[in-house]
This record gives sequence, C-alpha cells and structure tokens, in this order.
Amino acid sequence: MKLIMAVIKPFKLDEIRDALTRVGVHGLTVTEAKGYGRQKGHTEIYRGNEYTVNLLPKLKIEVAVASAQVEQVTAAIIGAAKTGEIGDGKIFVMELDHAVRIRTGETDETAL
Amino acid sequence: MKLIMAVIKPFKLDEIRDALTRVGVHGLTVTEAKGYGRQKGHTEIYRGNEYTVNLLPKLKIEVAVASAQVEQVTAAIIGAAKTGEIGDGKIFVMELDHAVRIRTGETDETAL
Amino acid sequence: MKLIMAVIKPFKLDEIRDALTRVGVHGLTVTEAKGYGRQKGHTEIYRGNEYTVNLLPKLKIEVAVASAQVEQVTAAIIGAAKTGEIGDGKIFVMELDHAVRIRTGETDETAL
Amino acid sequence: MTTRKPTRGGLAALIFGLLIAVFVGAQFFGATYVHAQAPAAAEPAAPAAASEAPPACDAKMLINCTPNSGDTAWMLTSVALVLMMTIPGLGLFYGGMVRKKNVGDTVMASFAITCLVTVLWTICTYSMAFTAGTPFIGGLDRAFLQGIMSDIAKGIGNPNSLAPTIPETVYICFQMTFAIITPALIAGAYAERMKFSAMLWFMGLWAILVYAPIAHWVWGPDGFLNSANSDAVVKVLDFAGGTVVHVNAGVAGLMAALMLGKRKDTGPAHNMVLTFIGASLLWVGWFGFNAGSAVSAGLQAGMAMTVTQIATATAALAWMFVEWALRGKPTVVGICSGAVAGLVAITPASGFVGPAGALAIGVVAGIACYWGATGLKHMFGYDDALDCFGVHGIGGAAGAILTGVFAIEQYGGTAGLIEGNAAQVLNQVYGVAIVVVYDAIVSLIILKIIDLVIGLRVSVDIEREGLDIALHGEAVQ
Amino acid sequence: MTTRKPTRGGLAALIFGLLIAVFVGAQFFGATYVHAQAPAAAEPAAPAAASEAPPACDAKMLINCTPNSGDTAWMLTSVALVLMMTIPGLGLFYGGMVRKKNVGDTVMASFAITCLVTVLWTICTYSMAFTAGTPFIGGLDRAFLQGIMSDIAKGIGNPNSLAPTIPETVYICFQMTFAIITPALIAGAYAERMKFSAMLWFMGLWAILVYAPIAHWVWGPDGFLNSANSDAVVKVLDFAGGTVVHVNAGVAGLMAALMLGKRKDTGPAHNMVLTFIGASLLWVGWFGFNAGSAVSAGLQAGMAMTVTQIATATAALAWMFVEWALRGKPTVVGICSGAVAGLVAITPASGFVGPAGALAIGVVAGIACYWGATGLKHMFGYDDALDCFGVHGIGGAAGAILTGVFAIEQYGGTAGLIEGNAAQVLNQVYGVAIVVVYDAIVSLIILKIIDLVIGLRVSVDIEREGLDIALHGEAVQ
Amino acid sequence: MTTRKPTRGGLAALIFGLLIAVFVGAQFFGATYVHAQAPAAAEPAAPAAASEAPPACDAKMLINCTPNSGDTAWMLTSVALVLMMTIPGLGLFYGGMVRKKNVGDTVMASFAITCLVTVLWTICTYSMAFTAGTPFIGGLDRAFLQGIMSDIAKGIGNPNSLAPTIPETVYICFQMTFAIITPALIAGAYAERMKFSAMLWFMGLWAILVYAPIAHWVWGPDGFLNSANSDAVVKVLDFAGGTVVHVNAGVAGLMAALMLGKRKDTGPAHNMVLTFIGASLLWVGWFGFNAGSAVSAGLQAGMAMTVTQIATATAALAWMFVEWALRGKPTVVGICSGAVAGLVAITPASGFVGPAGALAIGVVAGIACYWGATGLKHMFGYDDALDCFGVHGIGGAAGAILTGVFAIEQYGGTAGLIEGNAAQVLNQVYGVAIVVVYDAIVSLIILKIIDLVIGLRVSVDIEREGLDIALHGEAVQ
Ligand SMILES: Nc1ncnc2c1ncn2[C@@H]1O[C@H](COP(=O)(O)OP(=O)(O)O)[C@@H](O)[C@H]1O
Ligand SMILES: Nc1ncnc2c1ncn2[C@@H]1O[C@H](COP(=O)(O)OP(=O)(O)O)[C@@H](O)[C@H]1O
Ligand SMILES: Nc1ncnc2c1ncn2[C@@H]1O[C@H](COP(=O)(O)OP(=O)(O)O)[C@@H](O)[C@H]1O
Repeated sequence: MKLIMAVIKPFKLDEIRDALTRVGVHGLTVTEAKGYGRQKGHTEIYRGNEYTVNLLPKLKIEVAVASAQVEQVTAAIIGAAKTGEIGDGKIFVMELDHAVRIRTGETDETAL
Repeated sequence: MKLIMAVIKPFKLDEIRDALTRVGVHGLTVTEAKGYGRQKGHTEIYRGNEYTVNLLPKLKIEVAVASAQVEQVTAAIIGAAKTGEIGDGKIFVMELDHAVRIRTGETDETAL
Repeated sequence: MKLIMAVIKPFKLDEIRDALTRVGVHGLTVTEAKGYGRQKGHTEIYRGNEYTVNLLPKLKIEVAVASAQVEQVTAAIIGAAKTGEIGDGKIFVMELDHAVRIRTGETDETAL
Repeated sequence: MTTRKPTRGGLAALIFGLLIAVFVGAQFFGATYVHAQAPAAAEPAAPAAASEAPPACDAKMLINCTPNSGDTAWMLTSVALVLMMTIPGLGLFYGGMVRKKNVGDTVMASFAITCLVTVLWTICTYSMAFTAGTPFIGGLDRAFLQGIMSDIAKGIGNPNSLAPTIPETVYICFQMTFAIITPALIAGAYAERMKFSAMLWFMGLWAILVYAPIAHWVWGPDGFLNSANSDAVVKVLDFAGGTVVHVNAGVAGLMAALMLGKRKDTGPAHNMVLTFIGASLLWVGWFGFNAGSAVSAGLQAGMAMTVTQIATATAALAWMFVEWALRGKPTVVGICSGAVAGLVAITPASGFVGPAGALAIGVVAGIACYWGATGLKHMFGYDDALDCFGVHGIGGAAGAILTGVFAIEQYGGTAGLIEGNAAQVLNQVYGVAIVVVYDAIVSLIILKIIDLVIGLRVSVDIEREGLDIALHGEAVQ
Repeated sequence: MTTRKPTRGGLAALIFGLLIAVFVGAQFFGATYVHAQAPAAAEPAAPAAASEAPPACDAKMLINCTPNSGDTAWMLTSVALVLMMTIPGLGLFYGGMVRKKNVGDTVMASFAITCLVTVLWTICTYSMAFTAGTPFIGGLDRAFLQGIMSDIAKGIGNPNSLAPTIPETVYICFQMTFAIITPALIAGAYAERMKFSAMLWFMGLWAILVYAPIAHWVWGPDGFLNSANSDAVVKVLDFAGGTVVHVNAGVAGLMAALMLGKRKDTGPAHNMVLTFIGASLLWVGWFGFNAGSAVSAGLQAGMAMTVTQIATATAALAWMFVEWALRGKPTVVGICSGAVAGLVAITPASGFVGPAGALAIGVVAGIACYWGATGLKHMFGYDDALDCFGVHGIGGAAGAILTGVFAIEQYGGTAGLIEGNAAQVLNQVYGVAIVVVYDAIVSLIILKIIDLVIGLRVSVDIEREGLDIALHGEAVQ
Repeated sequence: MTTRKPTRGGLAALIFGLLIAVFVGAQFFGATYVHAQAPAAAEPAAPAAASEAPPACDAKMLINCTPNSGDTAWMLTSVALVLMMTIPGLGLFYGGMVRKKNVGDTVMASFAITCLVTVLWTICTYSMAFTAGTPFIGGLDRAFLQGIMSDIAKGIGNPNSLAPTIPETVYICFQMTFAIITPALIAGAYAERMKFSAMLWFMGLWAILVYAPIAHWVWGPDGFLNSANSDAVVKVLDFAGGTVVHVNAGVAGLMAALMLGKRKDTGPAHNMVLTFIGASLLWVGWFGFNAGSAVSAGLQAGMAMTVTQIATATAALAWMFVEWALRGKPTVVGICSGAVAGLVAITPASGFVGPAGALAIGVVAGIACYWGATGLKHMFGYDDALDCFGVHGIGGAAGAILTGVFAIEQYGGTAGLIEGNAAQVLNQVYGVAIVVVYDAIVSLIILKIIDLVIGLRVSVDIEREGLDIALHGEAVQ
C-alpha cells in the first residue's frame, strides 16, 4: 500500500473528492496547512505597517491506497487540482507498511 | 523505527494517551483533521438551505516508536479508540529512517 | 528523496524558514499541531477549577528534499530550532517514493 | 435524536398556547373596545403630550395626569439597557465560559428565555406579580395586559402607585426585563448538559410558579414582604432585586445543578473575549437595572448609579487581587466575575446606601463570591457550571443582608444597623430565608416532574459531541 | 485587482464631493451669518435651557419655544439606539451568516454605508425628504443643513410640525439613522459577491433616488401618502417604517439578487454567535426605532415599546417551533431571524395596535418570513443570500397590511378592519404597491448602469478566495 | 513568572488602599450623619421627585431646587453610553488589532483600568479635579465623595455651577467615565509588551498626577485654562475633551511607546470584526461623550450630536479613500480608524461649530490621522502599537486648534477665526502646548520610576509566547 499526500489549493477540495470517488477511493483525511514556495504571497495592510503573507493557505490530503491504484489516483488528483497557476501544489507518495481499521480490526487493503 | 499515524474520533484522545502511557510511549503529536469515509455526516440547517457536512472532525495522532513496539502500540490504540461504530478511524504504519531530538541532537530510538 | 517532518516550537518558524532558504530549500508545508512529551504544560485557571494543559502548541513542518540534502537540511533545522530547553521538538525522516508538481506534472526532484 | 419526540410535544403545546393567547386576548380587547370607544373617538391620545398639559402625575393623584416626560425618557432607556443585559450581555458572559462546542446552545438559551418569558408576561405573569390580589399572589386584572388601553384612553398615565410618573406600559416593559433576566441567570448552573426542550419547560414553569409569586411578595402593592406595604408581615428592603432576582436565580440554579449532576467533560473558558463583552454589557446595562429602579430621573437614580459603579469596581479588583495572590495570575474571567459579583451585591442596596457602604459591599462581594465559586463549590462538589449559585446566590444574599447593615435613612427612608437599626438586618435575613425555602422546594418539584416526563439531561454522546451540533445542527467555525 | 481602477474613479468622485460639500456648505453658512449675527450676539443660545424658560413647544406654536427636555432626552437616546442597530448590530447579524472569508467585507458594508449616507444626508437627502416641496419630493431649504443655525439663534426649537417638542437637529439625526439602516439592510441580498466599489455607488445613488423620495411621500409634510397630510392622495399608516424602510429595502435587495445571480459556493453560517449578538442589538436598538418614532416620551412611546417586545418574542418562537417541527432542530440563526421578522412586521404597526394585535402580527410574521426565507426562495431560485427580501420584504408588507387590520383608533387616531374600517386595509395595500413598483424600477436601472460602467460582481477567483483577502487585504484568524 | 513578586506588592498596596478607603470613608460619613440626621429624618429625599416640586435648578439659583428630570434622564443615559465606550468598546477596538495571543491582556487592560480609576475617583481624583481650590488643582471637600449625602438631604440638587440642572451624583458619574477612558486610550501605545502589574501602577499614578490636575485646569471652576472662568489665564475651548482627554492620552502614549521600545514580533490585526464592533460602540457611545457634554437635553446637545455624526462619517470616508488610493485596498481597520479620528477631532469642537465646520474638521482629521498612523510613525520609528498618539494625539490637537478656527458665537458663545476672532486660535494652541509639556514630563517620570522599581516590560519569551497564557493563564480557542 501507499500513502498519497497531496498539498492543494483549498477551493479544489470538492472537485478532488469527486475525482477520487470516480476512481473508487472512498476515504481520505484532510488537514488545514499553510504553504511556502514559489507562489508569492499577497500583502496585508495594517495601519502603519505592511506584511507580506508568504505562508499561503493550503489543504493537505492524505489517502491510503493499494499500490496498484497509485498511478490512477495520482492522475485523478492532478486532473482535479490543476489550475495551471503557480501554487497548485504537490503530490508525495510514501510506502505504507500496514493499515488497520480500528472499528473492525481489518488490516491492510481490506482496511481502506 | 516506525511512524504510527492514527485517525481517531476527537473525544477519544485522552483515553488513547493514557493507553500509550501504559505501554511506555511518552510522546505524541496531534493534529486537527477532517475525515471523509463511510461514516455519514450530519446535516446542518441554515435558513433556506441544508448542507450535508460529510467532512467530519477527526484527530490525527502521530507517534514514532521502535519497530519492536509497533504491535503493542497499535493494539493499545485500537483498544482505546474503538467504539465499534462506523467512523472509528484508521491506523497507518510507516517506516521511519531516522529521528532526532532537536534539543540534544540525540538520534533514533534515544530521541523518542 | 526524503520527506523531513519536524515538530517545532511555534515562534521558531521564521528562523527555520530562513535557514532552509540558505541551504537552497524553497518550499515547505506547515501544519498547526499540539504536542505531548516531557515538557510540562502550564496550568490554566478557570473559576473554581484548574486545568493542566499538557498538549502544547507546536508547528509541524514537512519538507521534501533530495536524499543527498538530508544531512544539510536536518542540520539547518536543528541549528535554527534549538533553544536548549525541553520541548524543542523532533525531526523525523522518511523515504519518499515519488513526488509530482501538480501545475506542470514534473516529477521527483524536479518537482521540489 | 433522543431529544426530538418529547420536544415535538413541547412545540405543539407552546404553539397552541400562543394561539389561545391571541384568541382569548382578542376577546378581552373586544370587550374593552365597547367601553373605550366613545371617549376615545373624542380625543386621540397620540399627540396627548402636545395638547394643553393636564397636571403631572404623582402617587397621591393618579387620575387624569400626564406622565413626567423626563422620568418616562429615563425608564424607556432603562428598559433597553436591562434587555441588553440578557441579550446579548448574559448570553456572551456565559457563552465565553463554556466549551466551543456548546456556545451556540448557551447563547440560544438566553435568547429563547427572553422570548418565552415575554409571552408569558403578556398572558399572565405581569398581572400575577404586580396587580393587587392577596399578600401571596396578585390578581388577573391585567391578564393579556387588558385594560391598559381604556385607561390610556381615559388619559390616565398609570393607575399604579408603584410608578406614578410614567405610563403603565413602560412599567410593564421595565419589570418584564427583570422577569426575563432572572431565569436566564439560572442557565449558568445547568449549562453544557441540559436538553433544550427540558430547559424551555423548566424556565416557563419556573417563571409562572416561582418568579411571579416571589416578585409579588416583595414588590406587589399588597405583598407580605414589601417594605412599602404598611400591612407587610416582614418589611424587606430590596431596591432592585437582590432577593427577587439573584438569590432566587442562585438557589434555583443550585437545584438544577444537583438534579443534573456533573458534566462529563469540562475545560477552561473557550473565549474570554466573549466573557469580557458580556460582563461589560452587564455592567453598562445594570445602570438601567439599579438606577432605573428609582422609576424616576432624579436624586435617587443618581445615587443608585454612583454606588453601583463604586461597588462593582471594588468587587472586581477584590476578586482579581485575591485570585492573583492565591493562584499567581489575574484572569479575564476572574475580574469579569468579580464585577458581576459587585453588581449583584449592590443591587438590593443601591437605593439605600452611600459611597462608603458601596465600597464595603464591594470588598465583601468580591471575596465572598470568589469563595463561592471556588472553596464552597469544591466543599460540596456540585457542578454549578458557571457559578450561578456561587455568584448570584452568595452575592445576592450578602448584598441583601448588608443592605440592612449600611442602609441610611436619608436615602431610602429606612435606617440600617450602621444607624442603629439592628432589626432591619433581621428582616433582611427573614426575607432571604423565606425566598430560599420556597424557591428550593418548588424548583425541585418542577425539575423532578420534567425529568420523569421528558428527561432533563442529554445523552453522554451528545454531551461529548457538543450540544451545538447535536441539538441545533450548528457549529462555530 | 480588477476592482481597483474603477474605484480609483469612485474615490476621486467622492473626495471631490466632500470638498464641494465643505466649500458650498461654507457659502451657505457665510450667508446665514449676516442675518443671524445680530440677534445671536445678544443672547448666546448655549445655556438657553437655563435662562428664564420660554413656553414649551407644541405643534400649534412653533416660534420662540424651548423643546421639552424629557422628549429631547428620549430622542437623543433613540438616535444612539438606532445607530447601534446598524453598527454593530446589523453588521454582525449578517456577518455571522456569511462564510468566514467574507465576514470582513460584510461588516464593512454596514460601516461604509453608515458613513456615506451620513454625508449625503447632510448635503441633500434630509432636505429632499423632510422639507415641504411637492407631494413627490421635498425642497432644498435645508441642503447642507443650512438655516438650522439661525433658527436656533432665534430660539426656535424646531420649525417643523413633525417634531414639535424637540430641536430640529435631534430630529435630523433621528431620521438620519433610518436613512442609514435602510440601504444597510439591502446588503443581506448581495452579500459575498458584490464589488465593494459597486456597492458604494449603488447605495449612494439608491439613497438619493429611491429612499429620499419615498420617505417624503410617506413622512414628508406634504407627502402624497402621508396619513398626517390632509391633502394626501392615499392615507398610508406607517408608524416607524414598514413601507419606507423594510418593504423598500426588501424589494431593492431582490433586484440586486436577481441582477447579481447566485453565489458560486455557499455554506452554513460561519459563526452564529455573531448573528446572536447582532440580532440582540437589533432588538434592543429597535426600541429607539419604534418607541422613538413617537418623537416624544409619553403614552404612545410606551405602548409602541410594549407591542414591539410582544410581537418580536412571538415571532421568534413561531419561527423556532416551525423550524423545529419541519426540520427537527431549533437553530440559533432561526430564532434570531424570527425575532427580526417580528421586529420588521410590528414596525409600521407599533403606534397603532395593542397587545392582542401584536401577538397576532408576531405569529403571522414568524411563519410568513420563515416561508419567505425557505419555500418562496426555493420556488423562484434567486439567491437572496441572507434573506433581505424573505424577511424584510415579506415581513414589511405583512406588517403594513396587518396594521390596517389591527389599528385601533384610541392609539394612533385611525381605526383598522378590526374596528370596522376596511378601507384602511386597502390604503395599506396601495401604499405597499406604489413603493414596490417605484423601488423595483429605479433600483434595477441604477444596478444596470453600474453593471455597465464598472461591473457589479467580483470575479469567480475572488469569490472563491474570499472578499476579505481579495478586496480588503484582511483576514480573521 | 518574573512578573509575580513585584505584583504581590501591588496587590498588598491596593487591597490596603481599599480598606483604608472604606475605613476613612466611613469616618467622613460618620461625621456627616450628625449634622444631616435631623433634617433628613423630617423628609426622606427618596420620593422627592413626587412631593410638591421646588423650583427647577439653574446656574443662578442652586439652593433647594429639583433637578430637571429631562436633563437628568439624558445625563444618566450619557453615563451608560460613555462607560460602554471603554468596556467593551475600546477593549474590542484595540483587542481586534493585536495578535490573537495578546487579545485577552488587551481587553483586560480596559476592564482593569475602569475598575481602578473608579476607586481612585471615589477616593480623591473627583475632588481634585472638580471642586474649587487653586487654579492648578482642586480641593479635597469631596474626597470619598463626602458631603453629597447631606446636600441631598437638604434637597440641594447640586451645589455646582458646572451642572446646575442635574444631581451632583450624576455629574460625578459622567465625569468619571471620562477619567476612565483617558488612561484606557493610552493602552493602545503600550499594547502587547507591558507587564500587567506595571500597567496598573502607571495608570493609577497617571490618573492622580496627570489627569486630575489637567481636568481641573480646563474644566475646574477655577481652572486657569477654563474658558468659563472669568479669571482664567488662557481661555481654552474644549467642549468634550480634545485636550484633556485625547491630546493628554496621546502624549502619554507616545512616552510609553518610547520608554518600552519596539515589539519583538508584530503582525496584522488578528480579528478586524472585533475592531469593527469596538469602533461602532465607540461611535454610538460618543453621543454621550459629546452631546452629553452639554449637560442638558436641549439645543446644544442636539447640535453637538449632529456635528459629531457628520465629522465622524467624513473622516472615516477620508481615511478609507486615502488608503484605497495609496495602497490599493480599503480596509476594515482603516475605515474604523478614520471614524475614531473624526470622533476625536470633533470632540473639543462639538459644542462650538456647525455642520460646515464639522465637514471640514472631518476631512482634516481623516487625512491627518492617517498620516499620523503611517508617515509620521515611520519617520520617527517609535512603536506606537495601535496608534494612540497617531490618532488621539494628532487628531486631538488638530481638533483643538480647528475649534478655534470654526467656532461660531451663536453656538458656544465664542467666535472663532472664521468669524474674525484670530486670538482664539492662539488660545487653543497655548492650551495644547501647556498640556503636552506637563503631560510628557510627568508621564516620563512615572514610567521611569516604575521601570526602576518593578520593570515595565515583559521578557522576550513571554512576549513570544503571548501575554494571555503567560500573564493570565488563558487563551482564546
Ligand atoms: N519541498 C517542499 N516540501 C514540502 N512542501 C512543499 C515543497 N515545495 C512546495 N511545497 C508545497 O507546495 C505548495 C505549492 O508550491 P509552489 O512552489 O508555491 O507552487 P508550485 O507547486 O506550483 O510550483 C507550497 O505552498 C507548499 O505548501
Ligand atoms: N483511504 C483512506 N485514506 C486516508 N484516510 C482514510 C481513508 N479511509 C478512511 N480514512 C479516515 O478514516 C476515517 C474513518 O473512516 P470511515 O470509513 O468513516 O469509518 P471506518 O474507519 O469505521 O470504516 C475517515 O473519516 C477518514 O478520516
Ligand atoms: N514519540 C513521539 N512521536 C511523535 N512526536 C513526538 C514524540 N515524542 C515527542 N514528540 C513531539 O515532540 C515534542 C517535544 O517533545 P518533548 O519530549 O516535550 O521535548 P524534547 O523533544 O525536548 O525532549 C512533543 O511536544 C511532541 O509534539
């Protein structure tokens, strides 16, 4: 199994979830994050002072999938998350030794 | 070493921490997350409109442990986190190459 | 490639980002977290009751780097994050199979 | 949702109640038209203020008088100020102290109680409390506020010796705001674990069976504890409601806390900024509560405002410094609680004591209520969630008794212990005791019945998930 | 930012406007000095209240009178209360219901509208609405508020039969707060997607071209719908603004919603605690709105306050119970919306009906507006974001018509259907109809023009990112 | 906690102070009883308003008069409005602009200052400021508010020419609210880095050594800058406190900012919604501040309210448009700051100028304070965290001087430059200069001493962690 972690633009979440459902992935975990990269941040004005906010709001999605599915899922995410503008984000894939569904104790692929 | 990442129901955190302490794990990192899976979300009513909230509040726990401890720790988490109801969450186990305690520079198992 | 995940004290973020820039890392993802470990929490007083808050605010940084850079990056983080006081946090290093830049589809090292 | 079915019932009942109200109300008025029509046609009352002025009102001459516009202006303002104490004031004061997952339910309690009590007040509780009847309960002459119309048509400012210089309608609204905040205060005791439906039933029944009679005893023209009633059994001084409002709410809250039991999970105030806003608006609004209780814009109102300000500030500092000394840190929740303690304690005294008395009452209130919210609560181990009893029960009782100590004849017409009249202290103690006993018993009975019929408390899961999502389908982001 | 260039223009225009204002204003005053100097020098008006009192003012005798200090005190207070309705009240009521990313833009709309309308009111809209002119629009005698100075110098309280017992300056401020809240209400319809610059242009033009004339029709001394004007074409009863304020705002809001189209992404209220604070302050402030509309501190103000309280509480409960029955949960946003619905519906009636009428109006308002915010909106599918039309349009119209039903001669001098005067119901319907037609047409024209010149709506990206960051560079943490 | 030990001392000192207060106070009253008893026993003053009315009060006849109920109603209301400016108004205005980790400490400063100043006012500062003494400082006749009791017993409304038509108690409360908000304004300068204990010492000493004397100079019956005092050295016009309140607070703030140095880490406003609520409540409450300063409900109050509204709206728009033009975006914090700038600048002028003057003052204030909060601050590089000096110092001075320009004899009895009286402009400049010099020197000395004894500033770690957790053990979730 693999753990796919994607950093995306917040407003793309719904499209990505739909895309994943289409390829048969029915579970995922989302975390609010802030990202720093090439995308330039906007400037916040506050009385006397200006602050360049270079940590931009992102969402981090984690999806565990069977190794066989990785290609397909990655493609689905790219398809949905891509705007072509700087700051679209990244996808990282990691090896997953083991997975358990707490409710049933089922393990590995059956746990997803 | 392994990194154990568990997605759990928020109100289970205290029980889990106690269970981990019992098996000798004294550190963990918690992140607020939202989860999507089989568990059906509730409906929020707002004036004219209804919204099904299918991203449910979860907590993500990350614990780094010595490989030998994995079984025991996983069992402890399952024991504490399980309600038997849908949405109890998942446990994911990943290989950890390397760990460092920033304060002392101690590495690997001694760093945990 | 490796994924470096560091748990740090919140107010150290800026220094760490500068340190990373100096070693040529231009992207990272930050998540708010709460940490439990040896560092004792403070006590919040609330009317009749006292609560020991033992989940302390931390930041979780994730940086994907080429395997060759790991040493250098880890050192940079330690250099910037260290206060010498308990609670400075940890650095965890994991194997990264694969990385993609959503905007361009570039993969692996070129994606970082 | 386990909470649903019963409340469907509640719903039915209350909607039915409303319709009855409208219908019966219409009857009453229908009746009054007939009598009132003729004179009314003659001279529309609207621009009355502008037509050649009839003599001004006073207690001795209540027929055909115009209300004093200055007193009326101040009392109209006081109504707004005291309503602001409950919504948003009290809602925020309490809402900031609960967990984030329960803040919606907490503020909604204040809002719903405001609405419910207003309707009950219109239907019967005003009449039960403030019209003459027996020494124990008033009559129904003003049920559905009947009759005020024809009285106005007759150009009568107010056929009521309680408020000679303002229209009765203004007095009705002013007293309504007191009837609203009293049950709303109780919410501090049962916060974070009571069913919303059970809450509505409790508050509605309590307003009718406990608040109305007790208000009549102490403030009703023929109440048996009313110091202004020459036939009173015990002449209790209660300028703005130390006994009627605060002791009353505090004791009912204690009963609710005992019946409900402890919360499953608790934690620190989730947002002390909301608590700060609430405490501030309570303070500001309390000027309407205390200075407004002079029911006129004159010397007594001025002195009531002055002592209110002094006692409040003193109590807030006292609480803050005690907390600082004993726990090492002064907290926002602490200084705000201290201010409320001072406001509570000066309430019964505000028309009767002077600046020195106010300083003393403030110091005592700050320290006593701090103990009520900490030591006392731990001693007995009940879960008075937001210290309704600790602050309002203790503070109200302390204030009521100290009124008997520091009262000065020149202000309110009655001397206290400080001027050698020890008897008044006893009267105050009797007053408090009688209210405590009646309130405790009746509140317990009401709670017990509701518990048997629909249950008082939410399930553990709902409590863990939070009342906002579970009972109201809403969440603060 | 696509929004920038156009607004640079807006900026230029308005700053220019301000400077003109100052300049021209100065001219006017320059003129008045000459006449006013002499008498003024004689007796400084400041401590007038203290010098031997001239006769008190009334409608029949407006020269050389001192205002009644009690009435003036209440009206000064009412100005503060009604301003509080818009800032922070309405801003928070709306701000809590939008998404977190748009709350800043939403509250800023209320604040900016308050400022913009105040300046326009000083320049021209007060004069256009409240001085005599034609039955359709007032004159410019008070443009730049000229002349009040010399009138004051002459010791004239108020040369204005609309408010005989208070200084005209106070009446100007009181009416200003109404002129402020009306456009601010419209913001509920176009929330979360309108350009800030377009919003300013829309509100400014609407205040001049729609609000001023309609206020003159219904309340102007010679307005053709003014029931107090003997030559009126249709005698419409509108005590505190059901037609002028609420129907007016509701219809303009509907037009804005239609012109703008649906929001791209919507969601539940992000913070119902803000909505609770807003609704509470609206309720408290509304006492100034309704009881203040008696323009005196007497019997009528007292009755207006009483019926306002009753109708509001009843409507809030009605909405809550209907929602509870139909959707299974009572919500904070729901009970707050119900309270506002009741406040809206009782507004035109508050000086004319009694407690029974208030109960009836409350029940109808709660149910009708619930339907307006749910069924009706779904039926036609427009995106009235925060139910400006559903609550203010429907509630205002219902209230205006029910005023004709429940009006009682003894209160406001006019009988309603309940007293056998069916004709009044028709008058009310005509009034509403005329306002709806004029308002709809002119609002649409204004919106269309703005859309062509600078565009009404932000880009999709900005809408997704949130107006706070994109238009104001700010974000709530 | 490095902050603990010193404050244990503070604690001891202040609690001791309180007890002294109660004790000594009691003595004073004890004394007064003896004299006051006899007459008092005869006729309780309470229902005075109802007994056959003595002649109404005015400045010429201060013995045995009843206060005017209308004026009293308005002043009671003004007290509530001005207190609301500080709590919660100012607390939220500032609290929204700091970082989330310091919001609790910021709002608590407003609350604690309110309490501390109230107690000091009761003990001595009222008497020092408002009783006759020398041209530089008042006497102690009203220390512990002694004597008001027996005066009331004698049926004297107010033995004070400053407020002839209201009870002295009301005047005491009204002036108290001014004494409260002035130090609270200073908090904007030292926010996010000052020790809570040092803050209490600074504010307490400043209230006694700076505010009391300066208030006496400008408003005390025999103050040497009081334009109403025929023997005044310089006749300074300051209707509601441009010099006494705003210049005074601004300069003290600047000194605090200089003494403390820059904050270690800064950032944008964490919650502009809180700032919006605060600015709105400041605006609403300011009607009590300015119109209340007429100390009566008549023509002058009405005009003061009108010009306040106009100047505020104009300044808010001016700031917003300048910011929009120069930085590309109009911000919530910006328009709110502009409104406060306008309120500040119109304060000294409100009783003396007209609508045209108000428009001019508004435009100047908006632009000048924008510069004060941006250009000026950058030029000198001090860290005036929330622009206490930039807005209150600059705006107050601008308003004070422009009062001399736009004053019109008909309103306040004094002509300004616009009516040819150039001298008044000089008087205003002198007034500002004298206050600036005294304030700057004494504030610096106070700060220096506190710094040496307990230290002014928290440690870097505490600043980084946030004052809420470190000093108060609380956090907003
Ligand atoms: N080396 C990295 N490690 C972890 N996260 C990264 C890394 N580089 C970029 N990111 C994340 O990806 C987001 C987008 O990257 P950015 O360089 O801004 O745009 P793009 O991916 O289109 O080149 C960043 O905001 C950050 O959250
Ligand atoms: N494939 C997945 N990858 C990552 N997280 C998942 C995945 N499937 C489920 N989750 C997480 O586990 C939580 C519980 O899963 P769910 O299917 O709702 O219940 P259960 O685990 O009891 O079957 C989800 O809310 C989500 O956070
Ligand atoms: N075994 C662990 N797994 C994951 N995170 C950990 C673990 N141990 C500690 N941490 C994280 O590191 C933080 C610092 O650890 P702590 O023991 O408090 O101090 P130190 O690292 O200086 O010994 C903790 O707050 C927690 O977030």
